[in-house]
Amino acid sequence: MQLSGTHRLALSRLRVWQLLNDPQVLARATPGVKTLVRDGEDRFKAELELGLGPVRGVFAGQVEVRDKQEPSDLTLRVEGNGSVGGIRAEGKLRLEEAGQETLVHYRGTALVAGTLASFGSRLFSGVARKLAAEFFENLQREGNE
Amino acid sequence: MFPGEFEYHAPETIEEALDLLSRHGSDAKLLAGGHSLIPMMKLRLASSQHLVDLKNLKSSLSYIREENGDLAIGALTTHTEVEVSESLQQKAAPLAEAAGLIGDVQVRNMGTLGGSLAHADPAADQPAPALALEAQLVAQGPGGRRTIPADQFFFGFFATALQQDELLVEVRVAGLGANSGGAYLKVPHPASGYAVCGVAAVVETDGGGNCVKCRVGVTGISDGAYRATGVESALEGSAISADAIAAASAHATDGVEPLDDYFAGADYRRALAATYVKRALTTASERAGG
Amino acid sequence: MATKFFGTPVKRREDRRLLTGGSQYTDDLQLTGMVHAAIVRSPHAHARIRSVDVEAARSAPGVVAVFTGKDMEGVAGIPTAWLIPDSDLKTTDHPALARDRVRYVGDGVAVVLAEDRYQAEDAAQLVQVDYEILDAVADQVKAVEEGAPQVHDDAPGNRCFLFNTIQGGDLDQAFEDADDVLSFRTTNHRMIPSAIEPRGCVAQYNAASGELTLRMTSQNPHIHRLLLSIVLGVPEHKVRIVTPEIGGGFGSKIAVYADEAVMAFCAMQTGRTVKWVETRRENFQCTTHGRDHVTDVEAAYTNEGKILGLRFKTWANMGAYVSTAAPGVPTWLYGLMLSGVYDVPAVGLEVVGVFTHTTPVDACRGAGRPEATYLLERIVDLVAQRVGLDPVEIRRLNFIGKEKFPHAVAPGVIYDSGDYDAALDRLLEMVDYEAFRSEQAEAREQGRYLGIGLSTYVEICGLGPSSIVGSTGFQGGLWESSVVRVHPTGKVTVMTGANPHGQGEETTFAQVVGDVLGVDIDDVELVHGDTDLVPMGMGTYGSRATAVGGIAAFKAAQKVVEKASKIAAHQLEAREEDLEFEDGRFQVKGTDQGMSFQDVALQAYLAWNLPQGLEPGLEAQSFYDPSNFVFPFGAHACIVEVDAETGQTDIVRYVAVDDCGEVINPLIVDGQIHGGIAFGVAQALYEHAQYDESGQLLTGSMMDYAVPKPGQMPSFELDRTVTPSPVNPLGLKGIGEAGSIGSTAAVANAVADALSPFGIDHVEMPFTPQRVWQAIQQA
Amino acid sequence: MAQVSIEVRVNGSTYRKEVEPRLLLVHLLRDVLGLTGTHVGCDTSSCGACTVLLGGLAVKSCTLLAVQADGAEITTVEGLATNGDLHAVQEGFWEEHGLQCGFCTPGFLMATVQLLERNPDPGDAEIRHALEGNLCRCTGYQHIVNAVQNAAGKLREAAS
Repeated sequence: MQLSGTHRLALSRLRVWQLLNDPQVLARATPGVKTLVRDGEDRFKAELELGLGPVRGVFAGQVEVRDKQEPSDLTLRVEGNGSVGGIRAEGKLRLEEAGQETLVHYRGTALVAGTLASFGSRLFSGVARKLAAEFFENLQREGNE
Repeated sequence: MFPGEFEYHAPETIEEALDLLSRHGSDAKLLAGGHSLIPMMKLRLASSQHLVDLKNLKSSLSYIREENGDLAIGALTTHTEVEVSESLQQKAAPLAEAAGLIGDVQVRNMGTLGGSLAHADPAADQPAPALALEAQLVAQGPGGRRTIPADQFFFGFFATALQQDELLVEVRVAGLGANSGGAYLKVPHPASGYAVCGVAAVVETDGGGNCVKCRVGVTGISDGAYRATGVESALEGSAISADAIAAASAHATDGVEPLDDYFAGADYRRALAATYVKRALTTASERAGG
Repeated sequence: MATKFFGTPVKRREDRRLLTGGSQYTDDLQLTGMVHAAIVRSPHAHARIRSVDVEAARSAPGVVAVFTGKDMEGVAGIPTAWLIPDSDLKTTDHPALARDRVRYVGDGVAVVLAEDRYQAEDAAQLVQVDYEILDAVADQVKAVEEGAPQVHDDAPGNRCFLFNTIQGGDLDQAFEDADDVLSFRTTNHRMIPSAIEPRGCVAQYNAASGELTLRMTSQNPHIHRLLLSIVLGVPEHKVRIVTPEIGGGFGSKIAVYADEAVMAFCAMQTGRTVKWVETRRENFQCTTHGRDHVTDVEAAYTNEGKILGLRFKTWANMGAYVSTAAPGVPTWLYGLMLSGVYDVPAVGLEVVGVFTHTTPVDACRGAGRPEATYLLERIVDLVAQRVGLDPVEIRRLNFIGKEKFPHAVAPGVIYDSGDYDAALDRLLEMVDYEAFRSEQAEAREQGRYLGIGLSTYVEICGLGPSSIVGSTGFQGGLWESSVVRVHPTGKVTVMTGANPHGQGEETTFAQVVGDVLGVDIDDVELVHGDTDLVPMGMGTYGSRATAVGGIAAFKAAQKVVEKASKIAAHQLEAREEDLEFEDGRFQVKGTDQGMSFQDVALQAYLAWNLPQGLEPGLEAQSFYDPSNFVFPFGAHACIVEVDAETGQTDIVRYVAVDDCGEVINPLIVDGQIHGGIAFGVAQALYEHAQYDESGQLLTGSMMDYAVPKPGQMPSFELDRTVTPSPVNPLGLKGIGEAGSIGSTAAVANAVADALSPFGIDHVEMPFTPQRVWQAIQQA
Repeated sequence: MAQVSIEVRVNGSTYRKEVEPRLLLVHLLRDVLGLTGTHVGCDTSSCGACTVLLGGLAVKSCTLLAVQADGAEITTVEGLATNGDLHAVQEGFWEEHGLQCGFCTPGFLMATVQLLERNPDPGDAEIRHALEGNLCRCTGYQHIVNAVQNAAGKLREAAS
């Protein structure tokens, strides 16, 4: 599934960049992350718990930040497996200055495997969008603090 | 398929049910008709440690009453009961019509109005008429009851204004009066029967062919049911005509980002929403009698 | 032969048990000491298995055993039984449980046995498989591109086979002589057979006797016995396959699956009786799919609308492994029908069978023939439009005339009999074609889009003959057998190797045998589906059970009458040629002397007074190998209305005239046609097995994959013509698949006709509202 | 997990059982009570093969927990015929060839019983709508519609 969108954050581009490169922030901002442990240069082991209505899944996986071009571009790769299925997502983020604010453009693909894939397809695009929105809302809040 | 393990509770009273919710927090799930939850449990997509079965509350939460022209519907009233209710057919047609288009006979025999609204599946039918009829949703929690207007109830994707320790107990709608008409029309997914697009429309006229009030609830299009306020304001105050309705319907997805899946992409959903808003408004206007 | 039952709509004899809950399907079996299996399946389309950790599962409550691919290393791979010659077919190894790599979502990795299924599922969730996810490819055209992910190391370029045996007539000349050539690429999308009864198996092993019994969902128990004996290394005579009641097959219960081998292995390892019934999700992921072709078409035609030559290149998606009959479907069963009802002098076909990371594809109601019909019927309509002919006219112009039968067609078979004009005439009369065209014109003026689609089809069925199917590489004969056993009281047991699962053979075979023996059909019992009871037979598929198995029963019954006649003559002290046998009585001509069939049966067993040298008893066996295939045909018309605003297509009328030769039971024939039409209509409008780019089946449940509901199907208007087959003594053809072969194309042509005011002449299937809407938007 | 004690009345017989709360009603009927006429065809309450009457209402027994049926009156396909005489709905399906493989049939019969109780004289479209919760892969539904009409006629005749 292709994902793309743009979020406006009331933060400077440098601030957004810093937030995105702070593992603590990433851990708090990414929906469902319970633990995030460094596992190499820009690589983390993560435990996620995601709930959507009655669906609840626990995933163990990795988060990786790649292709960094400070302060504007990076690629975020998330891979997780759990009893309800697996998720592999890769997204390119581009930060664009817009006055005092920053536009974050994202574009990528998300692949879902297992039960989630065969039963949840009508919900994917909505789920992904909701999770992205939550992530950026959380990022904004982190930046405000 | 085969659900995982859980602890089962069948409280005898609303208070007991609320107490279980308070005690177990997010580990508890409410079971009304079960037709959204049990399939998920069988697939092991949903797993809760505590299942709170509301079947014993049926006697107190299953009713359709008329009170001063208003209609009060118990949350555990089944879709079948809503579908065949003469008072709902006459005074809240979109709700009865939507009930008759949910799933199939067997699902309607078990599924409940309250369960459907509280579950807030983005493709569920009943949120649309609830929005169009400006339903008031009555929730009961540890501190008593509160009333939530439908347009402040749905927050997208399976999310509602209900708190973890609250139970939806009643749905209230003002009955449609003279010069008012309503309708619910839907495009079901050919396999699941869920709404790819569902539109509930209510139109009130001045008796002279002008629209004085219009409410449109849309489901299936976005990550949650919504009121198409752009459509409403475009039609309100104007003379009802095919052209006016068509022009208003063009606002069906204003400010909405449609869902996008292989069966119906975002562009197609936009087109469907506009067409079905038009058709629902047309039927509602005809029923309003000019 | 008096025909008291033949041709009459008698009520089905199997129905009482089915209507009262008295039937036993595989899942209904409860055997003492039974344990329940759950299979751990790959959630990934392509991955390397780094490790499988079963420790937690093994110690979970109720668990009896857990096995992985490593444990099954001694078990042979799952075989393929249609080894098409001259194609470089790569069958590749197909282990019952994956060992190092998984190749499609649903590939089995481990199996858990527990005291109940809930516990088995609990424990299956505890099996930890460490996968290294690899890139996957689901689309057959992408799979043959350079650099595509490889499914098997020993099938370079993902090529399973290249088949170009079907070349008839002078194609180059045809294209040279043509005034014009029509070329297009089209897809016949993947379907999921979706029998409502899931597949299942109960395996029992008696270590003391070495006997393995599998009670399972099978369309062909003897084939399962033979192939599973090879896989498991258990001698064939020690393997017993029993098919309880079967809840539909549609091709999906023909194949030998890994799952049954796994269950047999588990029973042999543990000594416990093992039951496994797939969930619907497993059915979608692991039971074979059907269709899935991409085809480039070139049609050479004259300005008058005569089709001179057809060239096809097809990429057939085989899935991750080559299923039992799979190679024969997109080659022979498809290719032999590529001139259809038309007299086309030259036909050429090239098929590339392609491995992908998807569920294996095999026979699915119609198997190859719906794909061929879809192409031909689109071709004639498109050519008609180009040369300015009506769809009716172009068909008549190109039909094989009824005077030409038997008729050898370019792809290389000889059609037995046919009268295509007669079927079309009757169809047009029922439809009132002219009236529809004026109604359509009026509707268009009001902005309503009606369309009519014609589909005239012929199919090859009644498989064998064995010698011909042998030359196609099928690893077996396609004859059928029957034993007709008359008991001392004159009651009759008919044993057949055909294996009905909804087709009503318990009734139709009884009608045939009842007429031959002159006994009531309630005195005839059909026994099938137990390799210990019935003689070797090939099973029920390919619309062959009645035209082959029914004839075997007929011939065995005739042999019984021959012997009974000898006994009767002896007892009546008459010469055999002075006897006449009518309505169950042997009568000495011109006298009132006679005896009933029942009396003869009793005498045969009492054996007090038999002719010299005649053995006691009254039973006979026949092995019937037909001399040719049979070729049912028909003409279908579908009228649709398309809602241009939403793209929704509704069927307004569906009219069909089918010809399956002589009809044993019209009620059952109509039922088969209805079901077939529904299957084909569903492909056109609703059903589409869709994969995403990573090989995940997006339509993996009945919430996503639209098996049609009652309200999504129209009422059908049927009639038939009767053109008996000269191939067999009863003039029978087949009817099980006919509807599915004719109907998809009829809907496709109807949608194209409805959309013609938009300048649209072709839309790709399935005609989901979004697709039609998009076509209109882009027009 | 703790077992729950339930009592159900099925086809006129009363059963008391200790069951796991997660046990589906269809498995109670099939595996515990041995009433295997009710079938399981899907995971998603789509196919309706498991339809039974619960307190007179057609429901999908694969989407109910056995504990939800505690105290209820249940009718399965085994309970349709009386003293060996088929129910009019069974007769209708038989006469009109409303079944082929028979797997979906019990579900259709139970849904039809409900349909004809609610609407003794349905039109074809009403029949198709009322049976939307049941899938049949064999018949194409035409003979099922005829069967329901046949049964409706029989029941009307018996009632008059």
